[in-house]
Amino acid sequence: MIRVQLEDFDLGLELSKLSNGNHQIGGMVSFVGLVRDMAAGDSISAMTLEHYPGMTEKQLTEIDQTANERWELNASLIIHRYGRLEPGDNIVLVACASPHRESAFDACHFLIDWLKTKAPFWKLEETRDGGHWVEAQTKDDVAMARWMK
Amino acid sequence: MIRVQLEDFDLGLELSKLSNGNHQIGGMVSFVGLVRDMAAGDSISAMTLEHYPGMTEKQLTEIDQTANERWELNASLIIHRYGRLEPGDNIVLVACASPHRESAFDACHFLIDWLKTKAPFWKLEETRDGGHWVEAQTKDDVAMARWMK
Amino acid sequence: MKLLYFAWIRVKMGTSNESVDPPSTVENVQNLIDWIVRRNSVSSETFSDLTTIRVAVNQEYVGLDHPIKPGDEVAFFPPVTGG
Amino acid sequence: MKLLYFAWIRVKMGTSNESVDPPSTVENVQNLIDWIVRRNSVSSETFSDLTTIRVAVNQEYVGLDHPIKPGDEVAFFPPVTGG
Repeated sequence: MIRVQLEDFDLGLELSKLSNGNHQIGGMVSFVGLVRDMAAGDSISAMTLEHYPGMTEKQLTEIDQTANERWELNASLIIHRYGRLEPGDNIVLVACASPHRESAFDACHFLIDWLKTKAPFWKLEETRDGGHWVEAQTKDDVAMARWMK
Repeated sequence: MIRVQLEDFDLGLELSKLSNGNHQIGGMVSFVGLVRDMAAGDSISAMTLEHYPGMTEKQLTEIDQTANERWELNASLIIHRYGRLEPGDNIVLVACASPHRESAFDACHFLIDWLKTKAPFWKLEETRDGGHWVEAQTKDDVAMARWMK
Repeated sequence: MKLLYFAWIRVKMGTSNESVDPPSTVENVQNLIDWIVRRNSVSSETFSDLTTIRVAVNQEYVGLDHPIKPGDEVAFFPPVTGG
Repeated sequence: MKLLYFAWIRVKMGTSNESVDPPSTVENVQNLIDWIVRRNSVSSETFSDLTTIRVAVNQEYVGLDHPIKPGDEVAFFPPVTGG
């Protein structure tokens, strides 16, 4: 399941809904991305996440489907926020439940790596000297490339 | 931090205490292991986790320290339960917070892989034909070997 | 045809979207960009380095040789930085 | 010296722990096992296949050649299956 939303999410509640008393689940892996105070040396007061409504949902749904085709999952979840976020705020939650821990780890890792290079979000950081658009990082492409086969 | 306990844990609460408003955290990865209904074909009604009080805490502390030496972590947590558990119950929680997602993923994965081969716990499964001790799996040794260097 | 701009492309273009009606000789994304940049200096500056720009047609990533037709939604944006 | 047994080893031995006072010729883990199994058939059956048994001295994993001394806590258990 995927969700794109302005408001924060309740991690405990979301993970509890994901496992949902399913006794086939052996392991559940989650990743939460948070706004860091320091990115590339500047002190960040806040950031604004812009996205492409419509395409975002489409891309996240495709990524989620791909993960469910590649791994044996009982359930999966992607929640991505947009709008203005401050240091310490949640940005994204990715979680996968599987009968086996390796599948849960790999699928969760895959989802965040792919999301980072495919989901149409852009970060505008507010710094002391104004705002600047975060540049895409080569290491994210490298991270995604691992999952190509 | 490590904890060995009879009672259940509140995943949302534990993860919230782990991130604890630390603005240096960029990513937090968690793994939860749950009792599956089906292991190796038999229908499990429950299992009992026996452990070695004292050595368990010592081993978990060592594993946790090793992870903190190998990766840049803001915080890490291992909670392992013992006693009688039923399908769907939580067994173990491992969580790592780091400035970078790769470190959080690797450290969390490392912790559960090492714990599986080093922490002195033994599972006694109750099945229709009585109880049997779960046998250690070669694949767990293989999973741990990945982290040797 | 609807054009969408995001992030610094939106800022440089001074708008998040516009409706255009390019001539029928504009058959693919490359043709469309060539047609856009000929309109004014803001457009030509924005699209001066295509390596920094990604394109989606009808919300799917495409290459410069992807065909376009009236009614398409064509979006231009920098490499994504979410997550 | 305190001996601890866990899981099926505890069940087979019929106890979770015992205090023993082996002779001074028992200098390492292998000597201790040899001394234990000579005591009775239950012990010799339990320790018949050492590949299925792990040993910890004072709560640290050790090999069969690890030295032991009075006051040590020596634990025998199968490969672990937690997590």
